[in-house]
Amino acid sequence: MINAFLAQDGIYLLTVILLGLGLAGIIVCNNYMKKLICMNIMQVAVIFFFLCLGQKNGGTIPVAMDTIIHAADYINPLPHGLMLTAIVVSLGTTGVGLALLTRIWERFGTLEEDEIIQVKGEDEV
Amino acid sequence: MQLRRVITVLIMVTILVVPFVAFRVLPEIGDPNSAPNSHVTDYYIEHTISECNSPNMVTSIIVDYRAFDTMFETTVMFLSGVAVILILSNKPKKRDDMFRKFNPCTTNTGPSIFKTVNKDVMISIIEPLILIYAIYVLFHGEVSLGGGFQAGALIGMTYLLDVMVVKRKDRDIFNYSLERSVSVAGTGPFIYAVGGILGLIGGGLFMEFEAIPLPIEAPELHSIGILIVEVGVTVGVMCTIITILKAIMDRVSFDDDND
Amino acid sequence: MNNFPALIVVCPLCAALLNLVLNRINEKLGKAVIVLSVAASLIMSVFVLAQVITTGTIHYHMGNYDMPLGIEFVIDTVNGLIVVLVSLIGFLTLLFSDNFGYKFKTRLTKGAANTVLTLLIVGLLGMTLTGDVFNLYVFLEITSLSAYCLIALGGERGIFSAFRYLLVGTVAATFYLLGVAILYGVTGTLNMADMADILNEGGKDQAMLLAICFLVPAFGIKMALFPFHGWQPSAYSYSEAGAAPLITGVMGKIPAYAMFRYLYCIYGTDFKYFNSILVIVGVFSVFGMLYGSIRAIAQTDIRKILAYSSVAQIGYISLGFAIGTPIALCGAFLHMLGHAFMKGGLFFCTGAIRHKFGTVNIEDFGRIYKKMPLTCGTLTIAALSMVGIPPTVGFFSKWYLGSAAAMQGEWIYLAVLVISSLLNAIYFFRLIEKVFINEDKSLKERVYDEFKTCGWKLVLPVVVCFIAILGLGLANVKIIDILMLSLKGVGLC
Amino acid sequence: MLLLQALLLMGLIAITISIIFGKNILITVIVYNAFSFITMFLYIVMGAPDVAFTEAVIGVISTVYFLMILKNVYRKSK
Repeated sequence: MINAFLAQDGIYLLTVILLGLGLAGIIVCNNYMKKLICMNIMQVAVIFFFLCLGQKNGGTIPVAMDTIIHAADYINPLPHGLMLTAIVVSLGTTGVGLALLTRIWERFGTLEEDEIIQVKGEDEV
Repeated sequence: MQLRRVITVLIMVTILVVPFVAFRVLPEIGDPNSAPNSHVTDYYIEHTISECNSPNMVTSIIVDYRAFDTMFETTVMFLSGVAVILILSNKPKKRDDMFRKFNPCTTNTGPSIFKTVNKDVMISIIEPLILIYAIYVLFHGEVSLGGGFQAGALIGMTYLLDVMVVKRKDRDIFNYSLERSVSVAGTGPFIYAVGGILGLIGGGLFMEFEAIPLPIEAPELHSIGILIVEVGVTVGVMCTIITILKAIMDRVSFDDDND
Repeated sequence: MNNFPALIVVCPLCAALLNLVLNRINEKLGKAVIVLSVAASLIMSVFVLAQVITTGTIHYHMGNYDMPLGIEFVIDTVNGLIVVLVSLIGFLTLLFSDNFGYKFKTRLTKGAANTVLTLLIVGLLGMTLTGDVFNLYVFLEITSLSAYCLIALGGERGIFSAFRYLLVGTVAATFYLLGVAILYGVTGTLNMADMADILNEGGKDQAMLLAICFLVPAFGIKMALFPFHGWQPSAYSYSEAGAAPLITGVMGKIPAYAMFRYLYCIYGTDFKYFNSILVIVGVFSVFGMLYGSIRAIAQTDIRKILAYSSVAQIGYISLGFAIGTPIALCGAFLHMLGHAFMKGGLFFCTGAIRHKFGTVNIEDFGRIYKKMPLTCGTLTIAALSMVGIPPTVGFFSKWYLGSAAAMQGEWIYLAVLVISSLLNAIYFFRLIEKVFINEDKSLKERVYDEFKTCGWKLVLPVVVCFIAILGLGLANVKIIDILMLSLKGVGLC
Repeated sequence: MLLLQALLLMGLIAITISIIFGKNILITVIVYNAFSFITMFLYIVMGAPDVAFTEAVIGVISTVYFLMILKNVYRKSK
C-alpha cells in the first residue's frame, strides 16, 4: 500500500519539496556561498525528477546483456544520457560562480549579502 | 529574524508543492507502458548492439544517437574553464588584513596522526592505479559502464590528489602552464567536432559515423566514431578541471605551503 | 550545399575552440580565423535563407537518424532571418571588440575573451536553429555561461551583477529543464514536431498547463520580461564594452523566439488554456512597456537608459505574441530584427564615444557631433527608429503591432503601444538634444596608442547599423512577405 | 526499492534544511559533500550507474573547488 502511494505521487512530492527548499535557500540564505550550494541542490532535484520518469518495474541497468532480449526488461536509457549533460553543466556553473565569489570577496571583504549592500550602497545605487 | 526566514521557506515550498499534488499528471513511477517508456526508447534498446556496436545503451545514446548534444556539453565544460581564467585574471590589490578575520583552529587534537602514514609513498601507489582505471573506463566505455566524462574527471582527480600532497616546489608531473592546459582543453571538443566532420567528408550528414571514409563495415565504423568522440571528451574534461584547479591555486595562498 | 545548416553552427565553434591554440602560434592568427569563420557562417546563413524561401522548411537530421530518434535542425523563414541577424551582428561585434582589446594585458586573456564572445554567437545560432527540446537547453546554457563571463569582464560592478545574473539564470535554466521533464513525462519524445503531434491528440491539458507554468517564467527571466527583469539593467549596462551590442541587442531576443516556438508550434491554438496564457503574457508586456520607459527617463548614464528601454522593447515583442494573429507575429519578429540593429547601433555608438572621450554620462555629450559626425548620425537614426518615425524600421513594426491589435479589438494594447512610444520619445529626444544643442563641454580626447590604428573597426559597425535601420524600414513589406511564408497558418487567424 | 528511494530523499531534504539554517560555512560545505554522496547512492538505487559514476566524481571535484575558495574566506556566517 505504501509502495502504491509512493509510486503514484510520494516520490514526486519529495522531489518537489527538495526543489522548493533549494529555491527557498537561494532567496533566504544570507551568505553567497550558501546561495551557490542551494542552487546546486535545486539542479540535483530536477535531475532526480527527470530520472524518475525513466524507471521500469523489474528492469535491469541499461547495459545490453545477450541473455535478455526484449525491451521491457531494461530501464529507459534516454533520461540517463540527458542527465549526464545536466550534471556536467552544473559543475561548469559552480566553477564560474566560485570564481565570481573570489572577486566579490576581494572587492567587498565579505560574502554576507547585507554587509555587501551596505558597502556597495553608498557608491552605486 | 530566524522566524521570518522559516516562514519564507515554508511559503516557497508550498507554492511549488501544491500544483504537483493537485493534478495527478505524471505517469506512475515504474510502469512499463507509460509514455517515456514506450514511445521512442524501444528503438534505442533493440538497436543499440546492431547499429552502434555498443552494449552500453547510455553511451550509445550520448555519443551516437544524440552526439550533437554532447559536443556542446563538452564545449560548456571548456567554456567554464575559460570563464574562470578570465574572471580570475586580474592581479588582486594588496588588501589590508582588516577583513581577513583569521580565527586559529581552536580544537587541538594532539600530534598529527598522519605522521605514521607517509603521504608521498601513498601517492606513488594510488595515482598509477587511478590512471589505469581511467584509461580502462575510457576505452571500455561502450561495453561496460563509463565513458569520456568519467575518465576525464578521474584523471583530473589524480592531478588534484597530486597537487594537494606534493609540495609546490618539487612538483614535476603536471607542471605545465595555465595557457598550455587551456589550449589543450580547447582541442578536446575540437577532436569531438573532427569526429563529426569525418562523417561530412565521407559524404554523409554531420555526426554520421557510417559515412566515415574508412574501408570497414558499418558497426565497426560506429565504434571508431565513438572512440574518437570519447577521446575528445576525455581530453576536454581533464584539461578543464586541471585549468580551473590551477587558476584557483594561483589566487588562493595556502598558509601551510611553506612548511 | 545541403550540409550548410550544421556548418553554420560548427564552423564558428571549431574556430572558437582552436583560438587559444592558434594564438600561441601567432598573435593575430586566432582572431583572424574567428572573424573568417563567423563571416563564413553569415554567408552560409544567407544561402540557407534563400533556399528556405524557394523550397520551404528544411529538416536537417544529425547523424542521419530520422525524426524522433536523433536531433534535427528545423529551418523555416522565421529562424532563417534570425540566424542571418545573429551572425551579422556577431560579425560586427567581433570587429568592434578589437578596439577594446587594450584592457586585456596578456595574450591569454585577450584570446580567451575572443573565445567566449564567439561561443556566445555559437550558442545564439544554435538556439535559433535547433528543433530539439533538450538541445535548446544545452544551447541556453552555453549562451548564459558566456554571458555571465562577458558581464563579469565589465569591471568591479560587472562582477556583482554577473553573480546575480548567474543565480537567476540558473534558476531559469532549472525551471526550463523541469518544464521539459513534465512534457517528456507526458509525451515520451524530445523532438518539437513529434511532441506537438502527441500533445494535440490527447487530453493532456493539465500536464501542458503545469509545464507552461514553468516554461513561461524560465523564458521570461532569460529575456527580461517585466516581472522577471530584476537582473537586466545592471547586467546590460556594466557588461564588457566590446561585447555589449551583441548581449543587449540579440541575447534578449532569442529566448523570446524560443517562447514563440513553444507557444505556437508545440502548444498550438487548440490548447484549452491558450487564450488565458496569451492574456498573462499580454499583461506582463503591457506593464513592461510602461515600467521600462518610465525608469529610462530618470537615468543619466546612457547605458542605463538603453538597458531600461530594452525592458520596454522586449515588451513590444511579447505584446506581438500576446495578440496572436499572424500579422502581430510578423510585427513582433520585424521589431525583433529592427530592435537588434537599433539597440546594437546605439551600443556601438556608446562604445565609440566611450572609446574616444571615455565618458558615458549624457550630461557631457555636448556638441560632440562636430568631432564624431558618423556616430551621432547613427545615434540619431536609432533614436528616431526607437520612437517610431516613418522611414525607419521602428515605425513599421509598431504599425503592424498596432493594426493587429486594432483588428483583434484589444484597445488596451493599442493605447499602451501609443503611450509607450510617447514615453520613448521623451528620453530619446532628450538624448538627441544633449548631443546636438547642449553647450560644448570641450571634452579632452583620451589618447591611447591603439586608438589611431583601428579606425575602420569602429566605423564599419556604426555605418552598417545605420544602413540596416533604414534598409529594413524601406524593405519591410518584403520582410513581412518572407515571414508570412511560414507564419500564415500559425496563431489565432 | 521505492521505499529506499523515499528514505534517501528524506535524508536529502534533512541535509538541505541543515544547510539553509546552518551557521558555519565550512560545515555547510562538508555537509554538501555528504549531500552529493547520498545523491550518488540514490542514483545507484534507481538503476542509473552511469549517472551515479559521474555524480560521484563531479561531487568530489566541486567540493574541492568550494574548499579551496573557502580557504581565504572566513568561516563565520549569519
